[in-house]
Amino acid sequence: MKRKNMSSPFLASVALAALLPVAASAQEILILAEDVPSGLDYDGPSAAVPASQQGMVNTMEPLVFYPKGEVNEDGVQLPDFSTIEGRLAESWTYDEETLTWTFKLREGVVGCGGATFNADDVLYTFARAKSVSGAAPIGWFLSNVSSIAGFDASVFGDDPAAKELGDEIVKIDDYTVQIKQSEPNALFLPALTAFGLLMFDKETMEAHATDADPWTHDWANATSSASFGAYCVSEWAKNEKIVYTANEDYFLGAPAIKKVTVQRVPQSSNRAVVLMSGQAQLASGLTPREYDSMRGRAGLAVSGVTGNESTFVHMNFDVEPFDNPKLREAIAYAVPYDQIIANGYFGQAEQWNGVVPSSYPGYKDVTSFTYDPEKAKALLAEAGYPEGAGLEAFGDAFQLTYVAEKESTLGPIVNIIQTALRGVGVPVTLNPIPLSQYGDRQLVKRDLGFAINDQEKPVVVDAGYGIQLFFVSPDKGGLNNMVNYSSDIVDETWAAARVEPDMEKRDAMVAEIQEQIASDIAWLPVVEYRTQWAHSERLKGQSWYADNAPRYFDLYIE
Amino acid sequence: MNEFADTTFAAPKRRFNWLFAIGVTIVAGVTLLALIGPYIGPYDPTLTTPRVSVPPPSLSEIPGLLFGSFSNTLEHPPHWMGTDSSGYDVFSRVIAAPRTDLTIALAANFVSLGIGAVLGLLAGYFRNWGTELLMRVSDVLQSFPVFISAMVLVALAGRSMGNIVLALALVYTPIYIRLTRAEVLQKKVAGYVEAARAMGTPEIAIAFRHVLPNSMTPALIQSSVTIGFAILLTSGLSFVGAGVRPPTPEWGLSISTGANQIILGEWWPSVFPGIAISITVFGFAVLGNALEERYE
Amino acid sequence: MSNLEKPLLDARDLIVGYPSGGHYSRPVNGASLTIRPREVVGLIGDAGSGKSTLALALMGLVQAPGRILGGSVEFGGQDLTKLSEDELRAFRGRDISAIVQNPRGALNPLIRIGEQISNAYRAHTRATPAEGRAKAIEMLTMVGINDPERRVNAYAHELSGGMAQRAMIAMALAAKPRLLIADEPTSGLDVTIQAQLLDQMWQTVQDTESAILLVSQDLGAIANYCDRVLALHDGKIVEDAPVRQFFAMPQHDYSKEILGLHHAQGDRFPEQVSDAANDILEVEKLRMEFPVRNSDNVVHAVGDFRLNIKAGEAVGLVGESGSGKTTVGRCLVRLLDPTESIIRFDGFDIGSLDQRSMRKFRSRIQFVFQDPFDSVNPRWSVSDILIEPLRQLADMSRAERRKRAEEVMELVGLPVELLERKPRGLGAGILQRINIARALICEPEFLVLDEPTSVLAPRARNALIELLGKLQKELGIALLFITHDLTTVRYLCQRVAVMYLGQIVEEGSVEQVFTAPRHPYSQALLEAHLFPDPDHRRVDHPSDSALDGEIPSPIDLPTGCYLASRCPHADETCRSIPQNLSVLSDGQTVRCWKAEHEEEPAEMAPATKTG
Amino acid sequence: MLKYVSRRVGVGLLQLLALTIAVFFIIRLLPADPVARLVGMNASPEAYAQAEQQLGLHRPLLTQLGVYLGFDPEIAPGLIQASLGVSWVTGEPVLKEIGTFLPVTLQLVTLAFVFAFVLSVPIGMAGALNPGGGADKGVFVYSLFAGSQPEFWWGLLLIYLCFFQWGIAPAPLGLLSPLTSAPEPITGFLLVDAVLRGRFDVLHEALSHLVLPVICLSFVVSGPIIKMIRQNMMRALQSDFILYGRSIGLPKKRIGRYALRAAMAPSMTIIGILYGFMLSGAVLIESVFSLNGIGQYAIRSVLNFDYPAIQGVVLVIAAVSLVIYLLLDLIQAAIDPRIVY
Repeated sequence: MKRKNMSSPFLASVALAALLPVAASAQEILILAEDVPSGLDYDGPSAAVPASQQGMVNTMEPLVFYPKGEVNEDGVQLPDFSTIEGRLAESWTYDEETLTWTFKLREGVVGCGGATFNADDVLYTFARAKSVSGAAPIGWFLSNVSSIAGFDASVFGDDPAAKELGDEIVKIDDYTVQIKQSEPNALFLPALTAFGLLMFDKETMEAHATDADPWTHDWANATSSASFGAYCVSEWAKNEKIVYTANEDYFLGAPAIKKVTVQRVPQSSNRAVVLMSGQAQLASGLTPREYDSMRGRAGLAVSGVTGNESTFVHMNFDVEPFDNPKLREAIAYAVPYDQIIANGYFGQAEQWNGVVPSSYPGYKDVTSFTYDPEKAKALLAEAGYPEGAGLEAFGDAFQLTYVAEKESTLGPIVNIIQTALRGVGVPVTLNPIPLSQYGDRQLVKRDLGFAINDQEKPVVVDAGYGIQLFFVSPDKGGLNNMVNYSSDIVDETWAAARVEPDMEKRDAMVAEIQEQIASDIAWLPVVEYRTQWAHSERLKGQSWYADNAPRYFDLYIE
Repeated sequence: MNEFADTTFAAPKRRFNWLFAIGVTIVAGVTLLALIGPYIGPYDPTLTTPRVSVPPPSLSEIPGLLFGSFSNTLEHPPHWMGTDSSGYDVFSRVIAAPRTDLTIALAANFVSLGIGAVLGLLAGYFRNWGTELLMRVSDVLQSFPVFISAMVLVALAGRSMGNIVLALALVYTPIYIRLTRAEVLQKKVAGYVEAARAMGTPEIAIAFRHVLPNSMTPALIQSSVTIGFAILLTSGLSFVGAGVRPPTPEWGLSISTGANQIILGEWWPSVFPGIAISITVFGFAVLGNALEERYE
Repeated sequence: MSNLEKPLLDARDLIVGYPSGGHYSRPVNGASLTIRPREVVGLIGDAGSGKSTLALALMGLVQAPGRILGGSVEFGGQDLTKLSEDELRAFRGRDISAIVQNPRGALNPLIRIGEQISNAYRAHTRATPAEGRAKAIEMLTMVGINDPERRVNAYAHELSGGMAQRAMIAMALAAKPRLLIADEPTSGLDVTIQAQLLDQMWQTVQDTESAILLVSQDLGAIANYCDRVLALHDGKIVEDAPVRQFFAMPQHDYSKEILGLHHAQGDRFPEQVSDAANDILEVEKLRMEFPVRNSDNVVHAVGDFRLNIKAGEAVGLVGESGSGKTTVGRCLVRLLDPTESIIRFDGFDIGSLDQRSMRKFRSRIQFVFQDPFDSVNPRWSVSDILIEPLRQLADMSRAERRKRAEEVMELVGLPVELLERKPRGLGAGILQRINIARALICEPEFLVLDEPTSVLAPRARNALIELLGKLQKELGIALLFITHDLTTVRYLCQRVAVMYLGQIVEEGSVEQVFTAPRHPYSQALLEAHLFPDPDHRRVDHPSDSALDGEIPSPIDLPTGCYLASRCPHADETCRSIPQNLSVLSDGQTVRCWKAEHEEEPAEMAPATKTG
Repeated sequence: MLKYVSRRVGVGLLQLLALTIAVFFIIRLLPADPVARLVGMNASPEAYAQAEQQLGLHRPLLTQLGVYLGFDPEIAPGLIQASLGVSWVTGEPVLKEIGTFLPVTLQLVTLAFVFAFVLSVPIGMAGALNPGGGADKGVFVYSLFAGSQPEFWWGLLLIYLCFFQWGIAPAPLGLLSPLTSAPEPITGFLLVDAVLRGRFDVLHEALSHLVLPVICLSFVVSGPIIKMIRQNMMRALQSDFILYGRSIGLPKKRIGRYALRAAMAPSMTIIGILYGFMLSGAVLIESVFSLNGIGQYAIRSVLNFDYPAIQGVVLVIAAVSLVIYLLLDLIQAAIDPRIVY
């Protein structure tokens, strides 16, 4: 059986090669993805979709970004999160007194539309963000969390003036821009690296504006983006494929790969098959099992990095009986971590002992749960439910919810957890729901009682941002506190840390917060799994970034 | 003789008796599994084992495993059909699934049969603007794409057997309305109806006591086919993610979770439940046909 | 007709079997018969006796899975049972052809009849399609279809039953066969049409010099058209006699039985009830119109209907299909709500009662339906069927109901054991008795019978009519007997009313109407009626009072006399002046101003005499 | 005839209107609202309100319905203006999106139907000509078996065998290999467009990708078609007019033609129902073979709570079904002169 399996894909690929045109020349690659961008406007309706973000980061350019760091054991180039370098901004200065940043912009940067980058583009980008004219105001949001003056909730009021750019961002000359903060906030530069504040090409954008749509949302959502990135959109069929061609004028040099085609192949197994057939050069979003079966296959390579992806169990403090700390702890000891790593991730994961990604600045190891059913039973008895007696009353609460679209990845994991928890007496059932519904219940209704989540990746690379995002009370600035966790210690310490200009002090406070979160088991961290992608062996220059989108610019064919 | 010579009055009545026997056997077997299936498998169909993606034993291994399982010398009971990517024993799930599939199919069938028969009776017996409206509504229902309605329902109220039954009933009720109505239209002009009227029987009593029982035959025959198709639809719904919740043992769900692996050569989690569906639905189709030949 | 001529067809010991449960059932079991050239032979037998099977087998046709198990059919020197299917095919249509009952089902519904006739013709000749079409027109003309150029383009469903049957005769005779097998060719047709059609068939066959095997249950048709009669019983030909001999001196028990009623009655008419008897039913006015779907028009099913029935009196209501007689029956028992009516039952106007108030009359007025199979709920036991009216209408205990059910079973001559049976498998005669028993169970005073004998085989029909006669005498019930069968009316009823297009055109005692019909329509009806009397064969006495054409549409009624378009005596007055029902001096009523003025019974052959 | 068609179309439009209104309200009962998907990680109440306004969900329900139906063209064009609205996921007009997805499904289902029909007619007839014979038994069992198969499972099985084991089929990746550029659409039907544009390489490729899915669908749909043809043919052969045709010596061929024609007329209704059912059931095969058909679009729309897209899909599928029912009724009337409108 095994032997046959090894040989037949080869046969298949031979047959395919005969049937279909040979895939790619040295200058072109085909990437298989779950989806292609639905829009290239980060304030548009599709900004929350990773596929759309991938399109944005490859065609648009930030002011600043992380420099290259080390190369990991898979040969993947990692960023150095400890510092930030200039991209469209050449350099900058910060005046602590006036909380003002002065950016010196790079000259001679030419975008896909032929325009040259200058201060007007920066002003346009922020003005557009402040107009909150799009469906989902991400630009405003990032500016807001990094405390840029004027980017507050008043933009949503009726006063049109509040939506216009004031003196917080001013053009000093064509290549100098000043941005003012309302308070000290260490998130400022990290936020500028994120996809939601990439720079627009004003000239091209305005050329496609209409009276009904002065900020060119429709065009950016339907036709192309306009910026100064490494690639330009040359063909785009939504739900099908998008083709990028290299921006030969890219300021970091002409990309090695001249044409990148991203094809939508919704089923992961199909992506795997085509990659194995040699037609495509890169596939992402496969299941751990598929990566595992591809590892070591001739001509293919799987690259991975323990980046910022993790899986955790979500227990809602507002839902009985998860308000019982002993029960939370019992569950923590009833999860078979090693089995999940082995059978769910095929070894491509490590137990997670923290509450923010371990690669982020400010991370601290704070937990050390083990799989110990006896201890779990003892804790369950302490919690008042010996052998699980009395938990049947909470049948609905114990529906372990997960995203149905991720069945092939999460299925084995939830099944393992379900079996293990039932083994100690917790009456778990499974409840796969569509992603949209999951998102609604997690973000808006916040009524998910018991869930498994593997999709939370703080977009700003900072432990403190992760904390503010997930653990701070909503009324204290918490943004996505899905488990309704509320701790005065966390809230107060973060309030101080957020505006603390001294990074050392800030780090100490952030560590203290993590300790507190861990002791409350706000989340039950399970594993950090490797972000993986499979590719042709000849496709080199693999790199990883916090947004988990590949940068085509880094790639080249050997 | 030429082939037309003996075709004229060809109703081959009870000619497929052996086929009828096969149908009855399959249906009886599935019904039996629905009763005891979840308890007789070597593993709990809803609990994982630590062994994932184990292929089924090869033919040469089977005798040894059989001997081993009878003499209790094995480490663990054999996985006759392998295990899936979560570590479930495929065999235990395949034989436990009829409980789910058949329950849904029977419930959907009888809910729609009950509603469809009564509405069909009313629509056929009392023809007025109200029943005309009823028929138009039923037309609209019938043109409603089943998978979309099921998915919307599931999104409305979550994945549960009840919702699947409801979605299927929505599909089948118009069929039963039509069937019953057509029959009622024929039967309501029958002599015994007029006779009952001539002796002063109230209309509603005529409708329910005379017309309905005599109009049920086509619908009852259709039932067998419907039950089979309900199993197909249930599994199809699982396949698009609108079916029962895991880890409920259900054939379509097993196929669907195995579908991702089939392309990597891991065929067993999908193939075995597929065979089970194939045989079961065939059994119901055969039985339905036999009934049709007998009573029409 | 000479008996010395060599037989055209000679069948010997023919056996046809159908496999059932491991052996063969044999509807035809050793039948032997001969047919000579230009001879018209009648084949009579009960429904299901195998008449049709035998007729088909004579052409080498057996409905699968049946087979010819033995015997021979010699035709033109060849044994048809030995021929291959292809050789047989050439025989059929060219040498032996057939027409069957239900002509509209036997014609291809999807193809124009001209093309069908042409196909039939071209199957046996090398004719081109154009020649085929010409032949079709010629044949349609020959069978008496008006406007054949237009009719060749008609589809079967566009033709009336009689017209379709003519088209089929045209098809069957297109290739000039020497023998025509006519299997119940007129069943389901109205008497006037039936007579026209049989006349035409007889004439056409005479012209083409073919022989006919006329398969029929209708003694009248046999008596009037056949030279010789064969009786089929138990799969064998039990009697083979010239027609007069058959009717006068039947030899076999079976033949005697089917001729029994015919012999028992003789010339007597039923006795009139006493004039002193009260009118149990007085219909002063009855009009019934049905709306036409998707149109403002109405069907005038019944207009200006008046009739009185005395207690204990049996009145026959006769007319062709479409005359409205069934509608009248249904209005009287309020199965239909009349458009306008004054119907007094025992003095109460029941014509306008709502259904609830009508209930208290239900036990006194009952109805017996035409189709015995259809009028009992097949899922109920006979007992449940019988006591249903008691449940609805009487306040009785279970035991009382059971006792009453047993009484009526006895009354209609059925064994009480049948009470536990379900209707499935019971014969039409038994079921019709059950229907009558159910109608009688509440002891009604008035009974409407809607063609109760029309689906029964001759023997069962005779028995049922005798039963009805007996019940009427013993129980003194008033009957309205709706039928198109004049023979039965003559036997059973004291008075008769003739309907045409929703009106009564003549009404009087049976004796008056049958011996001296005044209205031209009654005359034509009686004239067309095939009384089983071989001494006064229609083919020997061409008649002049036949009606032309077919019944006008009840949607668009004529202004004057409704019969004017078909009546041989009609003139301008008839066409313009509506006719009223007038009472003549002898109590007879008639709706014809000419008849009224003449006051003399029209002359008529004594058609009712027996042989 | 014309009156009948216009009446049918009129009733159909009313039904579609009722359907639209029903769907409109039903999807608004969904427990999750689509706004969350838009606001993503930023769930501040202000942003939520902003997104809600963007989708027009802040308006009263009846106003939304009015906008959808097209009574407020100043706000946005609606049904009356032949617009199905704009997808909330992609921002594209729903009509345009359906225009690209629907032809894929129609093409697949139609091909499968034609293929199944061409095969089924002779097979069904072969069974009917010799009832109870060996061939008939085979045909009959086949029809019952094929009609009760899970087509998506057969799709998987065929992929496993033909692609994985034997390598004789292309990867199940839609109609074209990812690197082939599709011809500029004219009709939206790829096969037709390929011919019109003279792109026979594309035609060949699309056909080779369609082989397995078409086989799967035809296999499943051939069951009921064969069963129906066989049954109708038998019924026709048993009918009085065939017996009568034989009794007047019509040739075998003529009898066969009479019977076939009589068998076809009543088959049309069932074909229509089957086609409609396939249309909404094709989603399974589409997802097995990654064909971007209307079923995939429907699933995506439901999963994303894309209200305009859900409404559009339901409306369009129902409309297509109604049109097909009408067409087949007209064909039936053309075959059978007894049916007059």
